[in-house]
Amino acid sequence: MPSFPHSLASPARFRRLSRRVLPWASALAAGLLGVGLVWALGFAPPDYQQGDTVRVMYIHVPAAWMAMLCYAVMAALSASFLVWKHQLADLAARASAPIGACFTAVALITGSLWGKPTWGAYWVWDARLTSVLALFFLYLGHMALAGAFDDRERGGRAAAILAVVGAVNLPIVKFSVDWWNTLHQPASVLRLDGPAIHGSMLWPLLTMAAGFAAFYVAVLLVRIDGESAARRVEVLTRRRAAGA
Amino acid sequence: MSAFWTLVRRDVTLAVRRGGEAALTLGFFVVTVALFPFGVGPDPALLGRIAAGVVWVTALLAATVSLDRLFRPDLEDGSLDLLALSPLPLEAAVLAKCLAHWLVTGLPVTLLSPLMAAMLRLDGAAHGPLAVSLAVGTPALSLTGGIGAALVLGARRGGALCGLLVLPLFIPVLVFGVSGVEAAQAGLPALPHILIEAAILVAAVPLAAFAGAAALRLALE
Amino acid sequence: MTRKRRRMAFLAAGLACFALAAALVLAALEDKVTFFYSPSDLAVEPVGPDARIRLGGLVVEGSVARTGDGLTTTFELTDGAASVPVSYTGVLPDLFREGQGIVAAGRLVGGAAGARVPDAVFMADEVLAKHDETYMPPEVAEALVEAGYWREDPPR
Amino acid sequence: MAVDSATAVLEVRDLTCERGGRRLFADLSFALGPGDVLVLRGPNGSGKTSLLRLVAGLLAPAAGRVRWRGRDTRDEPGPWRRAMAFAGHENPVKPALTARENLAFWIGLEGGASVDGALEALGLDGLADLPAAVLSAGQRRRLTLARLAARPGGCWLMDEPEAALDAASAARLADLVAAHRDRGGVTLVATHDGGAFGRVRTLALGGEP
Repeated sequence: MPSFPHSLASPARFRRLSRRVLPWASALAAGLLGVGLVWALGFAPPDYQQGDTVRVMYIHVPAAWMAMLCYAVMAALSASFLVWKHQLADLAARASAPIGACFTAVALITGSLWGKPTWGAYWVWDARLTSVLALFFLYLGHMALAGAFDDRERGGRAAAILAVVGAVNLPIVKFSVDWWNTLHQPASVLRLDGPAIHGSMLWPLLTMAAGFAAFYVAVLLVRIDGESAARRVEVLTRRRAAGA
Repeated sequence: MSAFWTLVRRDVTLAVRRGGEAALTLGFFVVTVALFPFGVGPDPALLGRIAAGVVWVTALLAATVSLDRLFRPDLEDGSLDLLALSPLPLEAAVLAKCLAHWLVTGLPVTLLSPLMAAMLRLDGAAHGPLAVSLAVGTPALSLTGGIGAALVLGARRGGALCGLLVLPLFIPVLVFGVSGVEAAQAGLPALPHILIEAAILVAAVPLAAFAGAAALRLALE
Repeated sequence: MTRKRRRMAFLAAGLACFALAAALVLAALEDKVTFFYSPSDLAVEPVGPDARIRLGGLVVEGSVARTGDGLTTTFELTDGAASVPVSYTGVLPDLFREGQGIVAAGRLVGGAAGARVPDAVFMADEVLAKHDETYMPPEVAEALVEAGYWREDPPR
Repeated sequence: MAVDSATAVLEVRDLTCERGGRRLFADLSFALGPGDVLVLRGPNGSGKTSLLRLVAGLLAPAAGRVRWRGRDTRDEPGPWRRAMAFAGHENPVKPALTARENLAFWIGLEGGASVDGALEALGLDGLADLPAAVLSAGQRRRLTLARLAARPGGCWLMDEPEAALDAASAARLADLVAAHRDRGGVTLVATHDGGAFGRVRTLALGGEP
């Protein structure tokens, strides 16, 4: 009878933990997003230049932050999976990819809706927009590669290599607005000499960002659970084939 | 070092003997470029404006179509096992194979680009920058392409998947390759753009070596 | 060579490559890679009459005028050192105001290559408004201007 | 097994192999001295090919080590790779190259003795300048094995070498192995026909007695 070392134990322990954290993360996400939306759309002041159009920012900016954060998390998990071969890292990296792709899509769509009234164009091929589009394609490639192998483990490792290689795009996305004189504005919040955004707009923005982050954690936990279930199905199927 | 060149020479020989792979790539490149005047009309001003982009995108596609053959035949006939076991580090073997890929795709495309540029009525002053940008950029395509080709070994529908993985990684090379030529067309120096392309090329060497070798080891398991 | 030693050697070679790449990028950025030209660039560097370029700068106060049909707008674009007259037919973005930074794409017409002729006009086919990274409510902007801290006039 | 660590050339200790979450074998140990031939036997899927690939260094073991002349083959692959020759299931033969070019490429890459001698050892000297595309399956198999002939005295790892070989070629292979063991070479071979190699030791995998 073949044995299956460390294939089931660790995800099971994680599942117990995640069941405890999930309700809190979900409640936090719902609360923060609810408060943040009302605050941003109802009470935050219009911008001195852009007027009410600026309210797109409260969705666009957190989504763009999460798009990058998700990829950074995914790349870090992938690197640790390649080095230490920890199953949970693989599950979490796989679970992260579609969420990150959604955040990137939201950032791109809201960005183009914001670009039309302020810049005068839905889409411009400047360095920031182009590198974020590449980020979106990287997410899609990661998801396609992870699912393209008959052996899940192998797909996970190939996708992990891709995620680590693709991480070179992250600094390009972040610093494109500083390195090149782009149409996209430079950073307003994450800059060395303090935010260039008034407190009455910064706080609702940060609330929304925290809500997005909590939402990410909640969805990630649910998705890891799903990935781990899919993995167990495969292990059991193999065990049956081996036993027969 | 001699093992490295032995591998390069074998891959180039194979590509040349296998129905002239270099000639096929070149044919693909020339025919595709020649399709554009039919598609967008023969207006010289329009063609001249899009020439750099057309030549670059076509060169990129020419590099992509042959990527699937970079490692797959070696995997299928067991050559990859022996490459991984030979005293030559697998990282170096990946670089050798990417170099051979460039010699039969990127290099001929670069050499032929002035002719294509003339066909598309590109401004004469931009011919040199176009050739230089291709000479610096196409090796980077072969290297990043090598990563994609190694990653999809053993995957279902590997060929189509390889394109999906590799094309977003090609975007920076394409952007700076074309922007250098456009700068030259506008009478500005192309050098800064070429330097960034060179930076991408230099960074792609270790990236392709490590990621490519890791992907090949995965495919051999 | 043991595996660990070889790994260290590879790592060192890889890092050297990345350092060289970074040096090349820095060398390239010395010669700014621009998304658009400034009016001073046009005064110094020749631009062919056929080249479609992007021109960036601030809209000169009091220079905006609409022609008879109401669709064509003319204005001056400046970067402080030089200015270029621009003509554009079409709908302008919300953020287009006097004093605002914009990017116009189009061709320089009437200017010989290299030498700026006074009657050269930049015929724009696209006008994009570039906004900066500052966000604040209108009252705050007004207060800043009154206190003398703010560089631009608030919108009216 | 019989050979102790002092005289062992190739030493395998506590090797455990897992493939796709399944354990193929565990805590496998053996040691081979100069001239030893170890025949691997076992039903399909018992791990013969995996063991060969593990020893070669193509697979990472779940546990255990492989030592060549006292040195760990994973920590210090250099000496092992220069001494070892691997012949797997497939024939790494490129149809577009001639038989001589195929062999010369591998010898150029891996190092080894003369190309002509190796071709002659497997009776391929008359076919040397034909493109490999026209060779029969058995001839291609011989071309693959010629690589081993070019690396005498080291460790040969062979996965079903007799596949597609006719009786005469199989006898030639047996002679080759005999000459190899006379020079103090070590051989690991997965085969259903171990009798051809004279006095051998046998390792049964997959619970076979």
